[in-house]
Amino acid sequence: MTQVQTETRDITLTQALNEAMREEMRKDERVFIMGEDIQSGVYGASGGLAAEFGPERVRDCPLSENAFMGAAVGAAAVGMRPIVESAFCFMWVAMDSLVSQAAKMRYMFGGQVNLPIVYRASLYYGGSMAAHHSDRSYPIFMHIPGFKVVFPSNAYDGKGLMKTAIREDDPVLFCEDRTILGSRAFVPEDDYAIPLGVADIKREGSDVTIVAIGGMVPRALDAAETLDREGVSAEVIDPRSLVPLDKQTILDSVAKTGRLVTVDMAHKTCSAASEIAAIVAMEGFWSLQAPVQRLGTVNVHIPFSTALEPLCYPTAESIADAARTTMS
Amino acid sequence: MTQVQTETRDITLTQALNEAMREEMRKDERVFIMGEDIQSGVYGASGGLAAEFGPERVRDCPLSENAFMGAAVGAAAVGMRPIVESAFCFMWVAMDSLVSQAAKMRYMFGGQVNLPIVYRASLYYGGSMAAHHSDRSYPIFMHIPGFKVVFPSNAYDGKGLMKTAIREDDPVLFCEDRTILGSRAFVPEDDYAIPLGVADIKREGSDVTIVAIGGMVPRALDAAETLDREGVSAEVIDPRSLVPLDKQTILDSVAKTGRLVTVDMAHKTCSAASEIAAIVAMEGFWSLQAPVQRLGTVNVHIPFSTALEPLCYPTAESIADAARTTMS
Amino acid sequence: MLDNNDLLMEMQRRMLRIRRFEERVIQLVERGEIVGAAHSYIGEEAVAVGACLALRDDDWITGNHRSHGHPIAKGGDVNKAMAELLGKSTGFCKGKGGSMHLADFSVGILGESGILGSSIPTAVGAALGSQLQGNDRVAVPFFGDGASNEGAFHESLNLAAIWKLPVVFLCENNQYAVTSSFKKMVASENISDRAAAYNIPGVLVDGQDVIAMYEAVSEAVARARAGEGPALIEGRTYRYFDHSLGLNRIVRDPYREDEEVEHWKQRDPIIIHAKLLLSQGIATQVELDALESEIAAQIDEATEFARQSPYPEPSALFEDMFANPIPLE
Amino acid sequence: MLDNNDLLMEMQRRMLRIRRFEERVIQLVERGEIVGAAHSYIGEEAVAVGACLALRDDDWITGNHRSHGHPIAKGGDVNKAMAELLGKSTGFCKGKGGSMHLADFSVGILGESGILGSSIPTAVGAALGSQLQGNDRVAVPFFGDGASNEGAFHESLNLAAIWKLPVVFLCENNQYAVTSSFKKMVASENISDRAAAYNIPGVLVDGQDVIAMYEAVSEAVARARAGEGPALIEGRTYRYFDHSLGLNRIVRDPYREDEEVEHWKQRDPIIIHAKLLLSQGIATQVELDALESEIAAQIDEATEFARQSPYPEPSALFEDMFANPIPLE
Ligand SMILES: Cc1ncc(C[n+]2csc(CCOP(=O)(O)OP(=O)(O)O)c2C)c(N)n1
Ligand SMILES: Cc1ncc(C[n+]2csc(CCOP(=O)(O)OP(=O)(O)O)c2C)c(N)n1
Ligand SMILES: [Mg+2]
Ligand SMILES: [Mg+2]
Repeated sequence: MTQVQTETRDITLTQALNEAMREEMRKDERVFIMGEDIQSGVYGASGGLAAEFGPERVRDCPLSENAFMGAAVGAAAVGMRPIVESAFCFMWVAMDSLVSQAAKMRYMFGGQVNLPIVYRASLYYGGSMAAHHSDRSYPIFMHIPGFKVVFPSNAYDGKGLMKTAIREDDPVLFCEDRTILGSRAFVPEDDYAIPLGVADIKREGSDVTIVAIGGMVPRALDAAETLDREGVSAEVIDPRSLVPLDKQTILDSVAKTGRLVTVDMAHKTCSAASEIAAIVAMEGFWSLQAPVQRLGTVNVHIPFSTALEPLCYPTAESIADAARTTMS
Repeated sequence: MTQVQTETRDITLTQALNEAMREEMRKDERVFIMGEDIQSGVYGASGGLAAEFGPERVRDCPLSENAFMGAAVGAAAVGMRPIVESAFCFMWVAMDSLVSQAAKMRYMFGGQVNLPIVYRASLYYGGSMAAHHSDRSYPIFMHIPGFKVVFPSNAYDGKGLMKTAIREDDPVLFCEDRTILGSRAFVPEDDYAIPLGVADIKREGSDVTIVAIGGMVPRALDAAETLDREGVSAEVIDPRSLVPLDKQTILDSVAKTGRLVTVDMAHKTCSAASEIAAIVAMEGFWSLQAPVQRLGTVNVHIPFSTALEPLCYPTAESIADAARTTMS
Repeated sequence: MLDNNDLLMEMQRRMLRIRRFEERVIQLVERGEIVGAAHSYIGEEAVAVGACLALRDDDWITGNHRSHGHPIAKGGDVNKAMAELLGKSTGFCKGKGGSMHLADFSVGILGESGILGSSIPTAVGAALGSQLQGNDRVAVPFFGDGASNEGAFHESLNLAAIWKLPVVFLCENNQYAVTSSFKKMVASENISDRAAAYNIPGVLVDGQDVIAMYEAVSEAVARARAGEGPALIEGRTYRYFDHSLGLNRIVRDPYREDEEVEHWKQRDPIIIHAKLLLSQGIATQVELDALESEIAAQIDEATEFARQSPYPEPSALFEDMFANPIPLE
Repeated sequence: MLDNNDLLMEMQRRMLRIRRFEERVIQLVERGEIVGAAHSYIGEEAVAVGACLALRDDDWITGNHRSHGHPIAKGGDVNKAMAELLGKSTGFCKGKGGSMHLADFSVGILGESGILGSSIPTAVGAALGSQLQGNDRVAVPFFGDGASNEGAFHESLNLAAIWKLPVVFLCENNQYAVTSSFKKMVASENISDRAAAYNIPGVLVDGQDVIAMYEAVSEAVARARAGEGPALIEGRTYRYFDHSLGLNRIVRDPYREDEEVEHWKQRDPIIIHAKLLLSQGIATQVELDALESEIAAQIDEATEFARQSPYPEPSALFEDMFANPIPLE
């Protein structure tokens, strides 16, 4: 990924996701998008697709998330490949369609049906959106069997992972983190897909392993810079998909460094960071030379005030501190 | 708790919960129950209450969980103390009222309102109820800030914890595990309340700490018996409430034993067992002499066939095995 | 009135097949050969049969927890149905689904949901598929009076209505949700009245009259195929047994009068239709008796098939979660 | 026609207070003093004011994301409202709620929900509280045309109807949900038509006519207090600005015609009511000008109050989660 800096064609994560959807929709007419106000592209990544593919394949839906997220299941069951645009905060009203149908159907019917659905879930945290609009609940979809959970941290991964998600024959929960949607990276014009379950080492290091997710990755990389200046060599791992999770890359890194910091923007308790900490405590125990450090969002709902919200999330500084703790 | 064996008045967990609700409803007329078919007491613990308190305070609700679980929030906000009877599998359709309202309201409104609500959530796993009716999703409610999560493992704790839950001025998710609802224990007739956040050591031991939840507690105690015959002394800890969680009792035990097995009937990933493993890997690391063992339900949905379902959950045998692993 | 004799006989055949199947299920539950929850469809046969015979094989249906009748009415394999109820590997779902999750995608049965209202959006999505694929396959979700109080009902009817999707919403109003009368729980007098909120036809039908069901659904299906959008049909019917088999053991207070139960048993759909077949000279008693033995043999065979079939192997536990499998623990 | 002059003047006062408050909010958003999402209520003032003036102080309301107008109409403190929008500790919610979560329980405002439909069941529950407590306090949930497509709408209306709860469901049909016209998204012609599905009165009201709103809501409130159950009122109105302030920057395609916007601005509720006050001789131009300056002063004071107020202390982060606190990390 170091070429990102050097290459020319830098586009944003939003543009990369848009490009991936556009290319896949051109290739496969079974692919269509459902969501709210997506024809006008209010929320970004679907922008302009209606102009090319029309209102049938880029469908504005009424505010009936449980029905249209459930309709995606039925459409997939009869051979379509729906993409659903939404956000974690709007999925509570649709949990039954997501859990009872999308996640359970294939298994409970003995594998009679494939459900190629991409549920695109935005995370609006960090923008003074307050408690109702700042949900980051992907650990819930890790806990519930049946979803593949994908979380890109940059535009390059975004395009490749979105293509894989659209081609996948299983329900995929695709996380879109608004804190990095505008960040740019080199994205080739050509067609490439990034497999699920393959973590990416964003930065190599030998003293401490930092596993960071989505928008936490750039913060972890900043922390690694700071640590570097202090003579601490941090390895930064981006799982890229949480289901399936590339345990081995994490365990190999910890075997090398002996130290682990897990960073998550979800609430700490029962988070992805907790899960990764648990896995290493089980399977990487003998490599560990210091207590695991788990960072996550504090266990309160997201307050509106700019005086409070920034205190909720891990920062480059708190990540660096956690790494220092593992070193002492 | 050893007196349980010796004493006379043994009643089931279902009867104990019924008794606690009855006594609290007699004492406080703001307490009322909402649920489906509770007047006929189809699902147990509310049985007979309608006869004493009438259909206004023991209200049969239509199959509109999102509305009545949300109505509980509004009723609590204006001074009532609702108890809602339901099950985890039926809460997906009501997640928005549970998360967006019950869990978030107090904080997002700056503490203007108290929400004394008990959401009673049955777990029907283990009875060939298949994928839709076997949910055990309490870790989700640990992840979402705003609920106190209570999980009794026997009739004695059940009565005392239910009384605390009803008197609590915050939303409580009260787990009712059908695999143990019929189990009997000594339950005093007198009024007693068990505080939240106080774990109970169900069996003392010195070699390995087994933290088990709800219906896993009797299995852990059976495992401890087996281990005892093998000369392994297991300490069995029942957290009784998962939010708040009595970390200290667990950490103290691990400080003594140096070994940890966490047992959960929820799916393994991002489970309560994962969280407890992570906490010990962070805060009890230096006490650990062996890798943590995390047991939970396998990451598939619950199959109907009796040939498959029993393979899903931790058993006394698998718990004993995990303990043996920590010893070797 | 309908003058297709084969069809009229087929109605009787499928209703009888459901009835005898369900009677066998009761025995197997009492014997402990069927475990878990089983919800009897006895008394409601005309609703599923009338509706499904108005459909093509390539049309779609979804069902609910009380759904042994729907797959049989749609032409699902009785052997596989019985095997599924016994948790055998030869069942529709390889024993993973059981009574509340029968599904046979090969004959358009997109599956049953134990969670109320949950499979209504699924059917709407199948109909959306028809619209996007440019075919005229219709989707029929079956659900109860109780389920019509779920939010999914409202959202689905509105969605199907604004998109003019080929859906025939079929509410089986057996007048109770467990112990709760729909008269207490549903604000409108009839559930079909709710169609007004979506500008679609709402039809109340005698659910004990298989021909009436067939005709009402046929009309709605014709509209749907013609691209004129969805309809809501309420089949007013009755279940003879308790909500789920064995539940009477724990339901303390009676929630319906014996007279009421008796009254409805007098309107048994199978007897009504048999009388019609005889009176119209469409079938002789001899032919009806032959039908009885034909069905009896089928049910015996299904039971044998199910009993002889193997249980799933332990290795099946981790199969079928994903089309593209991942490591599972 | 209504002949209570004080009330007619109070209508103007509250509508004007909302209008000027919202105009100030626009300035503060442009200046970056208000961050996050802010949804302007300008154009819809008559709905909230007509409805809230038909209520007692001890009645309940709940709101949605577009809810600066509701608390002001209900008599909430403008200073605290503005302070909340600026994230200050003196706000209604100590700065924790912000624009989409204003709430003032002291005057019956049970709070606003950014999640559509989410606060409708809350209002139903407050009304259930009235019924259980034996008082006659009414609850009014405000929600939009778009939110009426959420399942919570259906479940709540049915629940309130079968239990005869004192709820007046108030749908503010400003005809769009973000960029989506209700004509495309709602299957019925009017949202008030949906009342038929619940056997309750459904009334379509000119939402630009504050007196019409007042009278329609008063009638529904009277029924509710008398124990005759809920009603659904649709206030047909219009928002002058984009869905949320600043959204026009990203909404690419125009979703409504300038003519339409102009047409509705011609029916401005404040101008209509001012004309009436003058023509009926209820107020002179001088008095209306005095009202203007009274309001202007209030808004200036509120802005000053908000600006001068301190931000919450970091220690506030972990406060207010629970009535009975537990250790939080
Ligand atoms: C969302 C949800 N809530 C509650 C239940 C429990 N439950 C199972 S069947 C049933 C009654 C359903 O009544 P109805 O829809 O009329 O169907 P019927 O059983 O009468 O055929 C209930 C309450 C459930 N399965 N799903
Ligand atoms: C459940 C849910 N889905 C989507 C959204 C995003 N959203 C916020 S406001 C809005 C439009 C609401 O339209 P309407 O109910 O008519 O209210 P209006 O904005 O017109 O006042 C949408 C889609 C949300 N807040 N909640
Ligand atoms: Mg019914
Ligand atoms: Mg609107």
